[in-house]
Amino acid sequence: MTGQPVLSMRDVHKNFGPIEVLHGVDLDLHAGEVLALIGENGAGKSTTMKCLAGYQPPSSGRILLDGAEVTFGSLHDGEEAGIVLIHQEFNLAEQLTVEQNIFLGREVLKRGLLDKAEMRRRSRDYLARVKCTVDPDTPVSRLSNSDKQMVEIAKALSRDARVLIMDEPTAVLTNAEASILFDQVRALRDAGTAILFTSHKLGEVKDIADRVTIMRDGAVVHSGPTSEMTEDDMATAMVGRDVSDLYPAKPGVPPDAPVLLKVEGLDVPGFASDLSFELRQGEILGFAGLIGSGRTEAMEGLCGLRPAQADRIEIDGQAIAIRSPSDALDRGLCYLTEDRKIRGLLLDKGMRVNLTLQALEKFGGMLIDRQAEEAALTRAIDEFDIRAGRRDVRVGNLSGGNQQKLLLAKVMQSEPRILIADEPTRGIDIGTKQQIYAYLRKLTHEGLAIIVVSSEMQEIIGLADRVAVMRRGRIAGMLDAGQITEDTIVRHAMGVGADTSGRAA
Amino acid sequence: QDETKVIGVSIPAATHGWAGGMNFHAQAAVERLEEVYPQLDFVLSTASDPAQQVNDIEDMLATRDISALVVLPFESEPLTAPVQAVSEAGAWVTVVDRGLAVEGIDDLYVAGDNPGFGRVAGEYMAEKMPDGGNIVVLRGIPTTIDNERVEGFQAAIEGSGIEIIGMEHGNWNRDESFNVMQDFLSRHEQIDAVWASDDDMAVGVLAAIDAAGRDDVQFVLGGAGMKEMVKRVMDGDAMIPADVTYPPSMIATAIEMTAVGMTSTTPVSGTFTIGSVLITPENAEQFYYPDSPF
Amino acid sequence: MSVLGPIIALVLLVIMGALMNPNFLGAANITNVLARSAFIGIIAVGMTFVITAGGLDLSVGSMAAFVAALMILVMNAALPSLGVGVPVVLLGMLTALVAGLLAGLLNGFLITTVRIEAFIVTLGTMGIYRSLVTWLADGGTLSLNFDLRTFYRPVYFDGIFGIAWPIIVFALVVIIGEILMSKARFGRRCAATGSNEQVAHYSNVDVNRTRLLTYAMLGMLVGVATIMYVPRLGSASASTGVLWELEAIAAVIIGGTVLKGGFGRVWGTVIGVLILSLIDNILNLTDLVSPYLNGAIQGIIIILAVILQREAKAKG
Amino acid sequence: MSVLGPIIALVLLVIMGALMNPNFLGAANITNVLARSAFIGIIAVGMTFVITAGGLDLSVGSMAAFVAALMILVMNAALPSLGVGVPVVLLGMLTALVAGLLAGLLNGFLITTVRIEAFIVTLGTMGIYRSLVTWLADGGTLSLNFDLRTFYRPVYFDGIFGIAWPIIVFALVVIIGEILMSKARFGRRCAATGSNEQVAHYSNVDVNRTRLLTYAMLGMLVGVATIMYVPRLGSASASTGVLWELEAIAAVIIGGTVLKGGFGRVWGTVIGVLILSLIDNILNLTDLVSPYLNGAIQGIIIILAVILQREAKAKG
Ligand SMILES: Nc1ncnc2c1ncn2[C@@H]1O[C@H](COP(=O)(O)OP(=O)(O)OP(=O)(O)O)[C@@H](O)[C@H]1O
Ligand SMILES: Nc1ncnc2c1ncn2[C@@H]1O[C@H](COP(=O)(O)OP(=O)(O)OP(=O)(O)O)[C@@H](O)[C@H]1O
Ligand SMILES: [Mg+2]
Ligand SMILES: [Mg+2]
Repeated sequence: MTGQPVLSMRDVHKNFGPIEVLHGVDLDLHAGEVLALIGENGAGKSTTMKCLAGYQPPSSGRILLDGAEVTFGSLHDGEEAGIVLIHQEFNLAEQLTVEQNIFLGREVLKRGLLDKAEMRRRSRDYLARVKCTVDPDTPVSRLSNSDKQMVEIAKALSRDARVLIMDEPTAVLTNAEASILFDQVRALRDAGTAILFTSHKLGEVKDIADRVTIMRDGAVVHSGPTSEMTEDDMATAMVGRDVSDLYPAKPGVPPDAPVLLKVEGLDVPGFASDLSFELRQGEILGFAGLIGSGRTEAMEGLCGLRPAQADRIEIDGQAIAIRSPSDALDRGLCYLTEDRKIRGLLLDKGMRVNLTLQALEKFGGMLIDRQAEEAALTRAIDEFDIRAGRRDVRVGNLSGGNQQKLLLAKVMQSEPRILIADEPTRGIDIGTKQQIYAYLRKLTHEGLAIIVVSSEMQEIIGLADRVAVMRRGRIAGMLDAGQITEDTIVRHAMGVGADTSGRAA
Repeated sequence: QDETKVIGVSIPAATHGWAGGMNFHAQAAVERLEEVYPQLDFVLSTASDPAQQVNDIEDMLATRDISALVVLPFESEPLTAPVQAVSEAGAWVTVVDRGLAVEGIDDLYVAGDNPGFGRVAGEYMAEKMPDGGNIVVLRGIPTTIDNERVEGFQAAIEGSGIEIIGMEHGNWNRDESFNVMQDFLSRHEQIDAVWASDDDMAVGVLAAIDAAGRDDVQFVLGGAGMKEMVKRVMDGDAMIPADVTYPPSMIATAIEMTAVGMTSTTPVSGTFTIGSVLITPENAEQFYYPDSPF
Repeated sequence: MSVLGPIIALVLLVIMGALMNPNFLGAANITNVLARSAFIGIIAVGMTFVITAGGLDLSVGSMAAFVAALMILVMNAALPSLGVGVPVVLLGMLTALVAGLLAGLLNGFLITTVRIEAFIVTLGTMGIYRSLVTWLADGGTLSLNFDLRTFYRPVYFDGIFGIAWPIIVFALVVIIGEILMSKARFGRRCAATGSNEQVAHYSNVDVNRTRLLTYAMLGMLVGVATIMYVPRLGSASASTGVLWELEAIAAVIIGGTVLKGGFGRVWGTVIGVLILSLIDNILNLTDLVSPYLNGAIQGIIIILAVILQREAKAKG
Repeated sequence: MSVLGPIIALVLLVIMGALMNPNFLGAANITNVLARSAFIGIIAVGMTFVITAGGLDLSVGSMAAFVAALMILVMNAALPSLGVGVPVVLLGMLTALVAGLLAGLLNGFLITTVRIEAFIVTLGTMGIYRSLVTWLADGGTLSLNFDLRTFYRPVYFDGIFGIAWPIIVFALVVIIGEILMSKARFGRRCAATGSNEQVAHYSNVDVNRTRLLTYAMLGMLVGVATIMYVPRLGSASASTGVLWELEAIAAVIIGGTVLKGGFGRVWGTVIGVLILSLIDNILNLTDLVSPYLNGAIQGIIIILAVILQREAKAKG
């Protein structure tokens, strides 16, 4: 690597109250280079990035821009210096439109008034660069998560950054979308932009990053060229142990296992229609499909979270009607949302309140048994390895992955017999992923039945006993154990019959 | 005369006891007169602030073609110009209670006497407490009316040895007067009498005195002639030995005179002052209207 | 939000009062202030739940007037058949509770089921109740039959162990409210609803039901407040309860509840109510300033009380 | 939020009015209604920005009274030296604008810099201005010198091309407001601030400055409204502008702006204001009901107007 770094940090410490989360971090970003920052959940990656971009002042240490020390008095200074950060959590104003968000804070004017036509045109351009087709006039609240992420990226592109920092940009993207993003990243890199990103998908890191920096517990433990490390090396360096066998063994579901859930003709108006499937005790059924294929809405409809009808729904062989989430919960049917920030957690509250909210009946009678709650929290922290600085931390201040673990713990409080987990490992580090997969498999041994909705192909393949592939709101194929391969899944998802080999229409 | 004439009546809304009584009398008069004079139509509107009253009057002029307006101005100043406009449009104008800021707009003025109201009350106090004493005063909503009354009262007790040891706004409201009186009682060891300046406020004051179990207060003087208070005067209640009139029925008088003016050739213009008189056990009977809501 | 803030403001006010007037700390004055805080206080406890769950209710003042009017009408009407005695008073109390409950349910229904902005619904019902009272009272004042009033009076003025009934009832409402808010499921669900409606929905909280319950509860507490209010002066008119809604909301917010919902505390509200009552009381006990300026002093103290909270928070 | 909703409600009201009274659509009545809507309307335009940016202002009514009082005092005081004429009127207008601006800045400062809840700040200043007016007027009414009033009157009652001045000014304010809201940077930044303060901050929007500006602008518009108001009534008292704040907020929300911030539309507010004015006007056109029930009719129509929006939205 040649020349002096564009942006670097030296011996940066960061405290939140009495707790220090960064212990002297050094980092260098070079022009025309992609640096990956990886590490376990809560290692301090997001915090490092925020310090670099001027969103949070370091408690001590120096930030150097072109070799000269800078103190970012405000975000504006960071932006002026050409540093752009895409946050791990969405940073879009929900009520505003896509175009309004992209140009927020730097609107284009013509004769003192907004030049909406121009901004719309440019929004469309930026979106086109990431192959996103949403209309710039759509309010962001109506976008799917992946579209939101693409809008974030378009927004960052519009900034013409010298330094582009992306905090887990691909967590909500499919592989296809991620590769579109990486095309842009390469183009930017070749144009001389310095790029820093994090990801828990080590394959991507291997693919795109020139160098990799590994953090553990708020300190850098390794830094070097990507070419010198395998994915397993990275995982081992992050977690401190070997994680090569990521997925647990599939023992297979006995054919006489009782059917726990039977769905016939489920319709979720506008999103999914005519879904029928069965779920057996001890089974993990994967739901694959492209983003926007309606998996989430179908599951929400099934669990009474949004309007839906069905010809017949049976649990334990008994026909039931599910009109509200509590109808579902009463039967032991529980849904883990894919969207932890908007639908999953009360970010202003603490962990205890979040943990027990869904299953309050289980904690005391009319009055809540505080002791039982605390005990449950202790258990959850232990079982799901939630790393929070303090027990009473505001959940919004937890690291993204730890929020996800808390969400999982929260759902498990209601002791479901049928668990529908939508993108259960979004933002989770590889070590914890392994634990969560093992945990899900353990649940099936205990007699649960599980549906896993996931956009991560490897996860579906590695975990599921059977796979339903959805396309445009319908089940396009149901794959048995022997048929689960990347190829068949993709073909069903794209609308190409499993036995033909033509291209997608 | 075969043509129907419209008489507009614009009064403040019933936001306190006296205004409530006035509203009642206005409606009763309108109902009664509509029967008596089939050729008359009435428009009654109530306003909760001066600006709204101006709106009402504008609407009457623009859409109801009123031939006469009976108005009890919320405040004199803001209503002067709009009422003048009505008069200039050729309609008959009757002003009630509060005079306008400019002379000569009204064809008929049925006047209450606010300074007189305070004076009568003050004179009674002075007479009842020849050796002077400590009194507290509850004032109404801060308005010119209230100022005139209080000034009249203060002028009348001047030199009588009566000292006002506390004065707060009870805003012509029972609850607020109750609170204010409770606090006056906590604050002052010896209160000889209370000028509540209004019968609604007197109700609150009496309840507070009662609850405190204090016997230093010899009497409470209200005002306006609320039927319950008149009754107590009539019955010789020592706490309410007298009352001062300020009859809300003056609005009815005004409406009726206007109606007569509209339908006959009887001359009704001029100024009729409805003075404030002292109600005592001797004359209470003639002020007692058990059917009125006030 | 600081725990100490509102308490400090309250203590400062008490000290100020005590310095200005020796009778301030007398039993009589304390009883007066507490008893008259009871109406707004009871209502403000209900308002705490409504606001915590992300709602608002502007109609409580006129609702109180309306409930009081109904109560008086019913009691007067039943008097000939029931005679002066406990039954007629109980009937009146029942009327107040049921009327309050229904009025609260109406607000809640329009807000949760018809889905109209709470501000608009309660602004509307505020106008409706207020003018119904004027109409019921024919513009004047509705008064309880005199004998009945004498019989009912002790409910405001008497008490047990020297503590007046309104204070006892207020204390009970506060204790139950505090438990509901901080220890019971209901409070948790209110806070979740106000904090993030979607998350609450996905966490099996029946958001509409929770909101509806807060309005119903507030309505019923308006009924309770009215039960205490009517025996005091035995009357109701269009001027009853004017601006109670603003006072109640102000008390809730001074107490540290967040106006946009998601966090509420009942004990804070109580302190807010006491602060507001004490300001009035102190202003009446002294004549520092022209009474015309009372409103200004109130305004300044309210703002200062909240600044004090911020400071205490910044330090604490 | 539907585009058609509030318009439908308005059209229905107009049809109702026209059916009830033939003079309803006459030039005189239309001029009256529009001209008197101007005060609340001008204020409500400013309120739209405040609410869109996530704020609230309860003080505008008493601020208007206070500004009017100051304006009258200044003009009366300057009269002897300046004489009746344009200079004195201009001085008065300047006073109103400056006083309004300062009052707005004070609110904004306390809210954005001292960081006190907007509800509390403006409740406080509401009390403060209201009682300052009472004090300035010595409990009574402050009146503009009579000659001066005659000279100033045309500012309310005359106009050009047969359109009254208040209507012209109102229209200008609305046009500028609409452009600011939907075509200028400022409107976007208000919406972003109200939608998600943190996102706005991260996107380089100076959240505090944006908020402060909305309050300052509202204050100045209160000044503008007062300039139109004083020539109409020529006086100010404690009862000037009572409840204007509620009316302005109601108009904003009826017009489709979201009370919790993030979305606002100025033209909607105009329709809201007109709906509210028309309700009053129509109640005066007929005598369908006892005037005691006016408030109830108003309340019902406000709720219905908003329900209508929901329905139109559900369909559209
Ligand atoms: N504002 C804050 N207040 C208190 N603690 C914080 C705050 N922000 C972050 N933390 C703590 O700092 C630690 C590091 O968090 P950070 O978000 O940097 O982790 P991360 O490496 O990005 O993890 P993940 O992979 O889960 O996103 C965590 O323990 C987190 O709880
Ligand atoms: N709140 C919403 N309002 C309107 N449309 C929405 C909303 N949320 C999502 N959609 C749209 O619904 C469609 C399906 O949503 P979604 O992307 O969640 O499906 P999915 O199959 O679950 O995919 P994934 O879970 O991988 O994102 C998408 O076209 C999306 O744009
Ligand atoms: Mg992170
Ligand atoms: Mg999904």
